[in-house]
Amino acid sequence: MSTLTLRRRPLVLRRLPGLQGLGGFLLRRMVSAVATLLAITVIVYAVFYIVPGNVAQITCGERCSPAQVHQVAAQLHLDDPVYQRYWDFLRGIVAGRSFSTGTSIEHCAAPCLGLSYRSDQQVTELITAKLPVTGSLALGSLVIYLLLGVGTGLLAAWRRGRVSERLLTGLTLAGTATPVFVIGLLLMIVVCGQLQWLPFPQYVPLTEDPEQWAWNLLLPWTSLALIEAAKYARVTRAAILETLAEDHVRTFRAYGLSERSVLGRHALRGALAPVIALAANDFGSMFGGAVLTETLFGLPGIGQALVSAVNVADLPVVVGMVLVTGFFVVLANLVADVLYAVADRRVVLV
Amino acid sequence: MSLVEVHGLTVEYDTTRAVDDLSFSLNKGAALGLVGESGSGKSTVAAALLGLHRGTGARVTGSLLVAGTDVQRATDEELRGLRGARAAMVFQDPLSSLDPYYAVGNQIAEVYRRHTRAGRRAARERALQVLDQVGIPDAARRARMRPHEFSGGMRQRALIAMAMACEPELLIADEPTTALDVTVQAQILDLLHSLREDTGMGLLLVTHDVGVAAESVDDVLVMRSGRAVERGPINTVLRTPAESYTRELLGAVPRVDAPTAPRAAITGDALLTATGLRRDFGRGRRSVTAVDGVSLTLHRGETLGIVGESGSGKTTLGRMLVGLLGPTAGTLAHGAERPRVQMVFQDPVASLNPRRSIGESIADPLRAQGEREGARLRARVGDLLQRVGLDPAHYDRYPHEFSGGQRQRVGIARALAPSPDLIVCDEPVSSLDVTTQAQVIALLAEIQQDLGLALVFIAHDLAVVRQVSDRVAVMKEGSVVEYGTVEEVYGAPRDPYTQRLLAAVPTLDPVVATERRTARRALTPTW
Amino acid sequence: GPKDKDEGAKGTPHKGGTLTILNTEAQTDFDPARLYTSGGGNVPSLVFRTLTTRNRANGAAGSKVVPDLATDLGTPSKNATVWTYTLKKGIKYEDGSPITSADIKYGIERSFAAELSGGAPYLRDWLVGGAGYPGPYKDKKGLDSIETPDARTIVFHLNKPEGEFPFLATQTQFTPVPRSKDDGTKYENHPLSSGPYRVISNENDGEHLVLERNRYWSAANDTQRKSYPDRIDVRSGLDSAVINQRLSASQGTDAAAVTTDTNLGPAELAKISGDKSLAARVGTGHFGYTNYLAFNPKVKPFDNPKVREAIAYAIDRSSVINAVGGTSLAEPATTFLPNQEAFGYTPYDPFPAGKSGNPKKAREVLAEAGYKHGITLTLTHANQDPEAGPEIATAVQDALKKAGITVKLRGLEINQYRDAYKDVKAEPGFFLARWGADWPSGGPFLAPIFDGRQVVKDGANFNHAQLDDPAVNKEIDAINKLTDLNAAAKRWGALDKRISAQALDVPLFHPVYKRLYGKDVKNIVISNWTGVLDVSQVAVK
Amino acid sequence: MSEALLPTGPVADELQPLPASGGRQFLRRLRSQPATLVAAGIVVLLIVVALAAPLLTALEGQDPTTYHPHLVDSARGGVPVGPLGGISAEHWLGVEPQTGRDLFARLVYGARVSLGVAFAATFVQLVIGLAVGLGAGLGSGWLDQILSRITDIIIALPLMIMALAVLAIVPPSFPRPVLVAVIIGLIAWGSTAKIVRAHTITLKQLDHVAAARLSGWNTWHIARRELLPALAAPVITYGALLIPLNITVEAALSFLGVGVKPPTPSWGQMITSANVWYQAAPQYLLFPAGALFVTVLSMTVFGDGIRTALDPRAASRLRIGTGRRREAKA
Ligand SMILES: Nc1ncnc2c1ncn2[C@@H]1O[C@H](COP(=O)(O)OP(=O)(O)OP(=O)(O)O)[C@@H](O)[C@H]1O
Ligand SMILES: Nc1ncnc2c1ncn2[C@@H]1O[C@H](COP(=O)(O)OP(=O)(O)OP(=O)(O)O)[C@@H](O)[C@H]1O
Ligand SMILES: [Mg+2]
Ligand SMILES: [Mg+2]
Repeated sequence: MSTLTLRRRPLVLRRLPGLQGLGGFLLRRMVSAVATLLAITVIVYAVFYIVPGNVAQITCGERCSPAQVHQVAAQLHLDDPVYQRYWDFLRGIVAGRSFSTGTSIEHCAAPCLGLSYRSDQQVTELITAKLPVTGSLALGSLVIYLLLGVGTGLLAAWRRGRVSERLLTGLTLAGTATPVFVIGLLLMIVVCGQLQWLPFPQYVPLTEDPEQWAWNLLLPWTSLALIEAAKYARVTRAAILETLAEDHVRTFRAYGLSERSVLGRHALRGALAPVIALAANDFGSMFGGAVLTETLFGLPGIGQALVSAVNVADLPVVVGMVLVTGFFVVLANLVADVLYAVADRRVVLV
Repeated sequence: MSLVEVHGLTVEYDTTRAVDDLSFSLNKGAALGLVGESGSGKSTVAAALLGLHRGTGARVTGSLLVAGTDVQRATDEELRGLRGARAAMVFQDPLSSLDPYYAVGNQIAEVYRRHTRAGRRAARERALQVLDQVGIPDAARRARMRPHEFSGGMRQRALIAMAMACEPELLIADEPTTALDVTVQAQILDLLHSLREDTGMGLLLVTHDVGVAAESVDDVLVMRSGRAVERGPINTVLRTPAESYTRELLGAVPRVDAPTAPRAAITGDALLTATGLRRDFGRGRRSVTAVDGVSLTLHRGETLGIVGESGSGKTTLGRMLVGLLGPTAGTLAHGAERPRVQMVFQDPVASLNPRRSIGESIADPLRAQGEREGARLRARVGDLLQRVGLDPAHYDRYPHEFSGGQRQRVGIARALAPSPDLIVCDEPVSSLDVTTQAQVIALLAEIQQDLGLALVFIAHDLAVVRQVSDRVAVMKEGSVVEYGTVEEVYGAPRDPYTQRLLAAVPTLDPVVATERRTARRALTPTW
Repeated sequence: GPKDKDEGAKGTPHKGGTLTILNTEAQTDFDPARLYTSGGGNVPSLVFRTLTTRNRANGAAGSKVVPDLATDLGTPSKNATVWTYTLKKGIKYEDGSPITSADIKYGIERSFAAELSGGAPYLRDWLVGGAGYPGPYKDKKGLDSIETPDARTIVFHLNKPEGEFPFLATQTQFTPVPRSKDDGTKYENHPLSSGPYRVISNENDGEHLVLERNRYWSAANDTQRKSYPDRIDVRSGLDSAVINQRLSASQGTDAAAVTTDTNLGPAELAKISGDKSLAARVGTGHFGYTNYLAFNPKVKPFDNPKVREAIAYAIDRSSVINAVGGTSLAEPATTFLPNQEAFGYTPYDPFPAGKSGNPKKAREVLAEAGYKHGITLTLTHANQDPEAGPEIATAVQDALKKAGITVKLRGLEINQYRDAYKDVKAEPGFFLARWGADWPSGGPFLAPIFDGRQVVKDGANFNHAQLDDPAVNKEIDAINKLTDLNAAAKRWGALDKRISAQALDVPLFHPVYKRLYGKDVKNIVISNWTGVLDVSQVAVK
Repeated sequence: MSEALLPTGPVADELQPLPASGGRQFLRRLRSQPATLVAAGIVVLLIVVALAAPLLTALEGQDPTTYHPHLVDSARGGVPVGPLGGISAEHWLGVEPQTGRDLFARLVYGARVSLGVAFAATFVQLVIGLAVGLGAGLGSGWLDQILSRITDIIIALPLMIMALAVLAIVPPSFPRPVLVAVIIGLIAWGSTAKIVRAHTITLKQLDHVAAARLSGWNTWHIARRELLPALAAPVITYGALLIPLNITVEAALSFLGVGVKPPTPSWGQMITSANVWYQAAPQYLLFPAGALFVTVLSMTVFGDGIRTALDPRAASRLRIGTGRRREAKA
């Protein structure tokens, strides 16, 4: 740009009147979120309807007679046409449903996601039981990988171009490049088995014993964090470098601020918005995504339950859980957008 | 003793020598203007004064003495002590020069605390004080706002406030008004003037706009390619320039008061008639009416100038005229035949596809019309290139190999390619240097003469519009507030807004500038 | 396994402490009606007592059936179609109320309810009127074929002679359930205990189960269960590698931990074999189980017995055994019946393949079958299943290659695999299969696989060969009449040998169970019935 | 993230449209980053190794499926006989426990599958993401709405679960590596679409696109001639970052038992089964895990490098700052 002076003008910024439209934005997003979730249930219902696996036979046991299998199928309403079953499912969410336990009638209050074919438990109860586990896992690892990732990113931005930065980048990438079941198992063997620093993870509810809760989850958190941190380090570093290239950073340098406060106060602040958005996104998807970690560490969370429900073709559980995880992803995306706008007030929500 | 003493300053970036053996000095309390074309090294000099090149890979030689600090030899810590405290800088772009994430008051306080041992509260008070000083009304409330809640002019005031916070001996202002509208520009220049009167600080004003310098400084230094061309008191340099380059530069500056060549009366028939054009953006509470009830008629062979400040709806109107935007309300009628319309875009960088050779870009509309034959296309594009003063052999070159002015010519050639009846030029010269600007304007006039097409010439610069137009429409907040021939609008403006605009245009005569400054105070509110 | 009989016997067992059980699979459906166990199961047997039970003894002695709630193994009628049992005196539930024969009858009846499906098929097949009975929720009248003339007597009327009825009576369906306490599908959360432990909590369908001592259980009328620990904590959902890691580290509560479902894998075995102290904490057991290659002779070219024989000659058992973990985790099988006396094991090898296959002989036989230049076959297996998975399939593939048999693998998702091989219409011609005993006897081993009357046309079929040989059917009936189990065993062995001549399957191996236990665990008992350490016997103090 | 979902949203902020400068500057900037060049070299080497797998194994004289029962100790769980997991002149990297299959052969054949699956999956993701993102960015209000909602749905569906389901539906005769690639591609294109849409919306506001419209071209032509070339850069860059991610996704699917099927080796599958052998036969885990690590590392460095080289501000960025010692180079 050596031969021209760009007359830049406040075009974009003038178009952004801030957060005033939050209510309308939320309303619109709610509607689209409901539509998205509805579509998800249809897809999951359809897909898992086609998936092979004779639920009645699995439930009844492998050596049940055809007649018994038939009875079980009737009991589980498997003989109803799909649309009927889907309709009942939807109605259950809005109005609740009733089920027979054999000796009495059990009411499953709205929002009722149905009963598990396998365990006769209400899917909503099942989810409420598992959600704290997955939530704890997601939340704790979020904190660790944010600290780890943003810290590394900041350090990498500071030491950009030097050997120490390359080393840091390599180290975080080592985490990304190793599947969680390898990192997790090795960590467990070393930290719990040989060094005996931590107990072998076992879920203890937060409400029961906060200290044990954290102590037991520390390892799963760390394993997940090691895998995620690299991404955050990269985003943070890129965003900081981006901000460093911006004019306002030049202003503060020209006003005598030290490199440290420029980086720590101004550049980092500018990098936070994308990091927050990414974190909210990951937080959401972790509700449906931490299958491997949960399996490895024996944490009875949503991911693990979902995989085993898929294995036994337990449709109500699968649909219910995908719905809930989808809900969290959608919610997290929404929160991400709002946070993004809060972090960077220049952004308007549309 | 002088405030700034520069000797043999040379700054080299890895491939370019931006400043070449430059020497000058500035006395305490004096004001020096640094003028020159884009790329002449003005900003580089300004940055060098604060040692901002340190550690960036640029090679700086020569001696620099600023407010008692030897910038070349100072330690990093000493340098930081100079920056912002004894010598403060105001940057060109007020929009991006403040941190968007922190309240304006806090940013000023942060700088103040960096240089004084002031406590949090004292720093905040100082911030309010300087904000008040630069004329921000209701400073206590505004100080808590973030930059994006400020208008452009207010932001520039805030930046000046930040500069004033530590009562520097030297203020370096690098194009402080380039990004602002004329009326706001006038206010900022007035502010700088009064601050200087009040505090007695020295001012180094960097600008490519000679008019701006004329309004604000005592001495001027004209630069070209990193070297000083001419230096002297502003009156002398402007009235009797010693160097031919300075004369050239001054000659190219369009003036609102210069005599214009008489233009032929409009004879053509009506091409387009717009009635009650209106365009809204967005929905609901946040909707903006960019253009509101504009009616005008375009005749074959005439030039309609559209002026107005940023955001007044000029581009939106232009885009509606060519059909890139549909109007929300109103009609656009044409004569018997639908006129062929084209557009020359404001930004010569974005208006050409960087991945295609300029020849292909120019041939694009022809291809769209169904012309596929390679040789014929090439010949026609060659003609067009020649027409706009480029070498036909440049067909296969890419946009980045051209200067801004050349790119704008390519844009004009592309607009001409399908032989349009009307070309809407959206700020075709606002990003160009005065010299290039003059060339492009001449080119457009010539083409219009030869081909007899209608032009809509959009600009924020009143002088430029006056030079090229037959008729002028002045826009404000989406509406046309004044519409008439050049003589009517410029000679006897009826609308107070037009009057204000005209009063804000910088003049090249420092004496007139002073008079106008007084007049402005009567005409406008404080800001 | 008797060789490591006295490993866990170091130190005398004492009462007290908490036994932790670390498992992969949750103890789902903890309802006696819904459980499908062999001999009453391991954890279930701590809570549910049955009419009879397995003998809690090491090795072969553990294959015997012994009385539990009943005073003896039952009195059969002359042709073994009516079985009468008398309950012991003073047996009580966890709430102190007495256990009656009516409760046992009700417990069996409710296992017929569709809501409580899951158990073994024998009651349905054997009891008079069992096939059509919908359970007590739909049919309040109950099953006439079970009589309870008084509170301590219960009489079963069977369709046909069944000399092995005492074995059946070990299954959890014979657990007493008082009608007043039955709340259908919810019963599993708090089943009424008749055993030494009662359920304190059952989280998420058996994911975490806590058992504590049942005050009303008395060792005086239960000779089998030891009940040393005060408390038993069953945790599941753990990765198998993690379980073994925890057991070998044996720290904290893991020192008093065992697993009831996780074997040592080959890698762990390789590591443990070099560590004396760890090796001392491995329990080895044999369960009546056979992994084999199954044929469907209705599918070409498996209709040709020579093709099947060629495969039997070509098979390389040592590489198959390596695939499942080597010689310490599996023993080569040439007989369909498990290599245990209780099953009537009679050694034979109709198509000797040696340790690593006899490709030469296989080629000859194949040539006789008309495939001089080799043949291409498809082997169906499950995608993820340690016993019918790709590991074994590829080993088979590699072995048959040497005999000129090209094997294409067709891996199915586990549900698809199960659906396919049990459906006579979709049954593949050649696939991996396995069979385990519901109790240690030839009956439940051979009958479902080779009894012509058990070919199920529109449901789950296990008679892969769809064999309907009148002679075989007749012999099965004849043996079922015997109430002398030793005599029966001999004839099951002979029948096995006779069927094997038809090459309807190729036995591959009998698995061996190796399991680690924590360093504080004492009194290790591993019977041949279950092949795994019996949690009712262990002590942690 | 290797766990389940691919990065979404803000990654877009990392990417910039191709600068106006041509390929020459790009190459110059690329060349000025030695790390990127080394990474590129490794990537090329990996591809060559994968392509030349039959050749390499022929050189070694082994193949990836033949069992060598005598090379493993059956009594000790099938641990390879000999030091270092049976490394010898015949078996360059030793043999696999339990089967005795040649590890080197499995590793290089595994590279084929792992890289092939990752490349193909990335390709599918990019193609769908491009189509949907372009459609949403360019289309009228309702088309944008529909496509954006579909994108939301895709992002909200748990990858692993859908993969489990779809893999169970498709007949087993369908070639598994292709299937795995297609499934990853089909389920995980959401983030690509979002990025492409964002870029398209920015790009379509550029004046040269408006100029094309004024010239009379239709939307399709504009998408093809004006937008696609500009999108190529961010998309390729993003793709370079997706590839390593997809390798780990395949590994994760293998862990759940739905990756490619034996005896076809893949790194993911090897790592999964080697996971427990870390003590008894460490080289069994080390080689595939090391290969995966090197691949991911070099792919990421390479992707980052491309991005930096494509970013016109990268060059000027080096010039900003008051860092003392560092002297920037061109
Ligand atoms: N960071 C840099 N790296 C390389 N070259 C640079 C850099 N900054 C400026 N230049 C070059 O140095 C020369 C002088 O630039 P400078 O910004 O000082 O000009 P200017 O007179 O302020 O122009 P303008 O009016 O456009 O602001 C130009 O050729 C420019 O391209
Ligand atoms: N695409 C759009 N969406 C929303 N608002 C818009 C859009 N385009 C223009 N506006 C708004 O319409 C008004 C007029 O804009 P327009 O670009 O026409 O002004 P202008 O006079 O050309 O300004 P400038 O001199 O800065 O180019 C402004 O308030 C602007 O924010
Ligand atoms: Mg400048
Ligand atoms: Mg405009």
